[in-house]
Amino acid sequence: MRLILRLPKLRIMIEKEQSHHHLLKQMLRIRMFEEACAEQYSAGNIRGFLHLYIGEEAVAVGAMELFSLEDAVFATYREHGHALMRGISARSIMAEMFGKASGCCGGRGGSMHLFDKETLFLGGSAIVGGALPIATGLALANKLQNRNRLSVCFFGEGAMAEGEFHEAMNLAALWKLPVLFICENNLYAMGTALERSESETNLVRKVESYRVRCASVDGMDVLAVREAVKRAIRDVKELGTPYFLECKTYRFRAHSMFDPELYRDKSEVEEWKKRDPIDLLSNILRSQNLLDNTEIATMRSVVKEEIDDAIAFAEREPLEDVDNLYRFVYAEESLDG
Amino acid sequence: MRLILRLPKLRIMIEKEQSHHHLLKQMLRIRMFEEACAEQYSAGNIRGFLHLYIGEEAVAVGAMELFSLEDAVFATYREHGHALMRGISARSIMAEMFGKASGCCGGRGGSMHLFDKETLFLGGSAIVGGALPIATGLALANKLQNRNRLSVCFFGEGAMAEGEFHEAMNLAALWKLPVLFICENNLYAMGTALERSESETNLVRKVESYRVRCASVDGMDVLAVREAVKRAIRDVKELGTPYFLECKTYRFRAHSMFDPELYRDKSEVEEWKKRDPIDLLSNILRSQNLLDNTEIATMRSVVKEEIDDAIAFAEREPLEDVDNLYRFVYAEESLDG
Amino acid sequence: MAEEVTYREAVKRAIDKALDEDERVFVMGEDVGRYGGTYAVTHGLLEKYGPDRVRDTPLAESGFVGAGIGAAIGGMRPIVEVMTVNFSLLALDQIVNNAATLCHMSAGQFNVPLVIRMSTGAGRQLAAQHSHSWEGWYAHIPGVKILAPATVTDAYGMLLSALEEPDPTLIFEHALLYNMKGLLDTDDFGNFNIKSANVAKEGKDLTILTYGGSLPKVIESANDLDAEGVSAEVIDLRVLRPLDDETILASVRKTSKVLIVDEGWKSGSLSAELCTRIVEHAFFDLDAPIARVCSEEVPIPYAKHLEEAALPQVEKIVAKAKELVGSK
Amino acid sequence: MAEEVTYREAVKRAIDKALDEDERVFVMGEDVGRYGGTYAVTHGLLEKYGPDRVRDTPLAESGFVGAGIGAAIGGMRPIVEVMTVNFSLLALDQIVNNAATLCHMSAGQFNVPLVIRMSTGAGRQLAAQHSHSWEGWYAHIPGVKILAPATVTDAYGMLLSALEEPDPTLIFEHALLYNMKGLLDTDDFGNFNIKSANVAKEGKDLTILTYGGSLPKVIESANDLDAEGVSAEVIDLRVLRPLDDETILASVRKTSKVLIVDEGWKSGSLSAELCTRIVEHAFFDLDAPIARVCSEEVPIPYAKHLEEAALPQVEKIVAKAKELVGSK
Ligand SMILES: Cc1ncc(C[n+]2csc(CCOP(=O)(O)OP(=O)(O)O)c2C)c(N)n1
Ligand SMILES: Cc1ncc(C[n+]2csc(CCOP(=O)(O)OP(=O)(O)O)c2C)c(N)n1
Ligand SMILES: [Mg+2]
Ligand SMILES: [Mg+2]
Repeated sequence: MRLILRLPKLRIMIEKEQSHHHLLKQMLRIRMFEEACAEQYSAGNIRGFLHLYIGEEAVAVGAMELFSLEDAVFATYREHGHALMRGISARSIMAEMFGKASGCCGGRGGSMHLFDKETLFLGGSAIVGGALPIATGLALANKLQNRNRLSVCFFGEGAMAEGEFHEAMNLAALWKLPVLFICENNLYAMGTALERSESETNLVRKVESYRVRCASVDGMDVLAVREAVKRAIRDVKELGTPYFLECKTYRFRAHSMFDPELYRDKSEVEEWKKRDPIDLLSNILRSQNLLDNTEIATMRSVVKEEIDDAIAFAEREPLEDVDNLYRFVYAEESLDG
Repeated sequence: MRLILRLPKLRIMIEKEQSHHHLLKQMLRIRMFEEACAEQYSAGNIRGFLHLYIGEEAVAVGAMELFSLEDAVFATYREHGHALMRGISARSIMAEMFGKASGCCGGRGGSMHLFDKETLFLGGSAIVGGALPIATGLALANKLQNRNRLSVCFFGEGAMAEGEFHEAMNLAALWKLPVLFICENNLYAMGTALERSESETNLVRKVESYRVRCASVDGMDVLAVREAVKRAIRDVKELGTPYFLECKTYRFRAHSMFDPELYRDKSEVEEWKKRDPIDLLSNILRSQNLLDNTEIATMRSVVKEEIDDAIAFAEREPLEDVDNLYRFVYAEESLDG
Repeated sequence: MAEEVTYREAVKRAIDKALDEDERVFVMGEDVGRYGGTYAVTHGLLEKYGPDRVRDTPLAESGFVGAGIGAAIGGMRPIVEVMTVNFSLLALDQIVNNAATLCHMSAGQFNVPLVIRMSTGAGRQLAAQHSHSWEGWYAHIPGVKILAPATVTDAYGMLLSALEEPDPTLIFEHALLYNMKGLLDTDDFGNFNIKSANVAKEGKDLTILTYGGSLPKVIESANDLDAEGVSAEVIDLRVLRPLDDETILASVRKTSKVLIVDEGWKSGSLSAELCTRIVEHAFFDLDAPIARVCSEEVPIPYAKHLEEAALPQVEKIVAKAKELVGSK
Repeated sequence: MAEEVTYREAVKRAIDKALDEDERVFVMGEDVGRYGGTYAVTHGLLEKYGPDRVRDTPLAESGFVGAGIGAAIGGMRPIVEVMTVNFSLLALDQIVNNAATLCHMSAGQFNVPLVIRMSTGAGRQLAAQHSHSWEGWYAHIPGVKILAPATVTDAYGMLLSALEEPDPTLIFEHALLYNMKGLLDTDDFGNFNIKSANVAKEGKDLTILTYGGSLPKVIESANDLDAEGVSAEVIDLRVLRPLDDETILASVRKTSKVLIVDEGWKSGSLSAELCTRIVEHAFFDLDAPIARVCSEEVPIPYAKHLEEAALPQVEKIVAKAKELVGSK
């Protein structure tokens, strides 16, 4: 446990309860969605690799609603939460994981590859680090077209050892591109702890060496994340230069459904669970009498309804027609149309 | 011009004239060898890509003789000087560039790929940055076998933008490997100036972010290079950890024989030539009456003889038999022999 | 003494034996240690041999594959695990431009006794970026040797023999094989053959050439064909570079009909080279066009029914075989 | 109005025109700007269009190719120059796992209108790491289109048409072609064909299939053959993915004999796929085994005589052709 509970700070920040309730609900929504995914995986309805975001909800919830619809968002294979926050419906995501035609990618992508053109969500990249140069290039496109838009890239701390991380940081800084890099530092890359992955475990210090502006935030504290991301966005938009935000967080579940978790003690996980982002926020709201059990229960049931509906939808929807196998290998329409 | 003539320091260091004469002669040797290569290129005897080391001689001359025969040395395609200093004969190098059977690689490698097993010289790598992970791995082999040997890797500053640089630095630092990285910062990668290649042009600051110990030295001053490399070797051997040494130098000639040098002013080159490493050392020796014109003339003629002999050798040697084309695609002997 | 083990266990035993008997051997790759190996192949070896010899690496494929090359030059016998073939492109420059060229460029002065293992193949709904089959593509490169163990015995023996090779040797383990069981007799594995293809099943009506993860599908197909009176000879290529022309051509001359089953995307897969060699050397022995069942030329989709449609399947193989022998 | 220009000049004019007419177009790569382009293709364009649109990159192939993908998604039409095919392995993951898959994975929501140019090929004594011919290898990948302009007209037209493609399009320019001269008529380049192969020379005794840097050698060989009474039809493939089966098969059906000339290493080169398709679709039209002249399977050596021995040459092509038609 490296982080200290920041209760006093939180208290000061609690002003607009309504929005805090919203944030709480969104975290619950992701949590319950992920739990439902795990169940559906056990039931055999979801297959392939499934990476749950449980424990890390505060990052996506704190960050995602601050981006405008014109901003582009890139994420990893651990991206259900980001997709939900981006406004992609639970139905469409669940159907995708069920391999159904009405999934957001017609069942071609599955859990690791959620995409949505309308919201410029380029979610799922399953090659670690692979999205970093692409997000950088999209920022270049924005810059060349004088669009004051963001390109946002979420990635795990494990990606920082990859050469592509280095190349992307350098290009973004060298060319002064408006890209926001959000590192979800959950301390592990599969079973590899940060200190066995990086000679310098202070990630901010690493990235400062590219002359990129940086900050680090408690990724379990959704309000802190929100403020940090606000500052980051302001910085990118004002200066037009890249920004690196480290969110210190923790994954409560296994890396994927295949991981026996040999590499960490249960006690470590338990220790971190004391800082469950959902508890953290709800405890504060409770302690200030801004939240009671009924409200929580209502939230849960509303969310449950949404998820149940998504599952029912995913179950009843048809499969993509096999005859469409070759569709979209190449684009169907000319670009200038 | 970023560097200031360090005359006072040099003067103090001049003690063993004999060795300074030797260093001067070696620099002259490389210079004259490279000039001969350029001539042979014009004459059509050398083909392919030819990258001359003229202007940068102080780096190889200051460094190379400090390595023991058991140390492994990696370099780039700009490696004639390193090869000569490693003790590979001018004959064997020249014959290689003439594509002859008695060249150090039987004519298979040419200028960019000089190798010598006896001296563990893994000279020529023509993929920028490609040798960095390999040198790192060789250091790992040394460490695992408890050999107190160095793995040395020369490379240009242009390589530092490559992902492989990042990966190699991190691995070397993370695993505490005894590898000495020597960066020949000649300010350009082909036509790309350092400031158009790196967001952080202070290379030491960059590399310190990996927790690698670093130093920077005037690469035009052979004595300074020598001292810096001595310190570096001591550091690596004592701590068993990597070390990064930047040698600030300049290439007086074009990148290769095809380069029209559009990217820099003649005046910049002229400015740098005032700090010609050969002049720098010989002027000091002269000013202290440790060197006279006869000595220089003798040196030149001895060197010329060696080079003329190498050319004559390369000219008269036979070509590799075409029937040997398929030799060495795979190793010929079992390893356990 | 033969014992029934999984393919996974066979690979592990080979690694264990190598670590035990040769101190120059070490294993290196992402999550080979504390995690226990993505496919649990190296499970337990960290505890037995320690972190120096079962070395977890950061996510840095080019870096640690390059480091494997350097370690091999420096006298070690590294077994580098690239978690899956899908990530190997990040290390491809090191493999192709360094490992594969060093011996020739240096006129035999340096060689690279490096073993690279990687899992390969589709079939687990892992979608476009995690379902590649590139072993045939790798077989295009002079200077490397390419092995595709499809049986428990080969999983064990090939790794040990690869460690005796003086050249970079890539071993492709199809991920769907890890749970497959078979008899393993670990006695007498000196000089285990990594040169020849194997006649996995004899037959007379047609020859089916295949390798790796497709072998079980082809065997199943051949059994189905037997039941329908079509006798298929199945060749397990085993070694994809260099190819064992002799075994292949002998079978072709015997049956005169050839079907190739290859999980690579059809165009430019190994199937094409196989077909071409047969045409070059046994054209007049053929009495029908060579047929092939390969992967469809699409990024492999996630949904089960789409993925199945994209990959070679028993029904397709059987149908093609029957079409070829005209018994349909 | 036709004008005689070099292949280099033709590529440059196409880039110039694209930069001039479409502000979404920009050029990016190592030394494309201040240096003037390694092969001087972009010489002078920096001065004309400025550093934003003729963008020098650091040495970071994966980074700037990935950035090209991102810029394409973001509405630009990047022309990314990878200096030579030899360095493209460093960017291969971006090309194969991202550029080639995005459209399919996203069910057509996103596409990648990216043009990647690279020089390719051997023949200049650049040795093992700088002499690769991998365009055939790239043609294995679904989701990309592969062009191999072998004439001045194609050098110009293909680039312009590639910029109109909605998909990632790779253009391979053989380095030995840059100084080749030919007539270029820049009028009327709308809808320039990047779908079909071209019958570069008609003939009746055999078909020679080739592409890229080998075309001039094959034309020379065909002329020599003519002088000896052998009439060779020469097909310039032009587009390596998707292949134009129709043109190829039509010629094969006409001549019944096929020779393939491919600078790739023989095993697993494009020649294999070509041969296989012909066997699949025109087996009974063939009256001799298909022959091929490819590169020897060695890292390309530096010395001139060794390099020449490793590559397809006119004498070898002529000899093979004569052997094939039996007129020897
Ligand atoms: C290039 C590459 N190498 C290896 C993998 C296998 N892999 C998938 S996720 C993962 C760990 C990534 O860790 P991190 O970036 O910290 O993200 P997290 O899973 O912790 O969110 C690994 C090694 C991969 N997908 N891509
Ligand atoms: C990976 C790769 N990309 C591009 C090239 C082409 N190239 C050869 S040398 C060079 C410049 C390298 O500069 P630097 O590392 O500073 O070394 P210098 O030539 O200045 O000694 C380039 C771009 C290459 N050989 N390898
Ligand atoms: Mg992580
Ligand atoms: Mg340089």
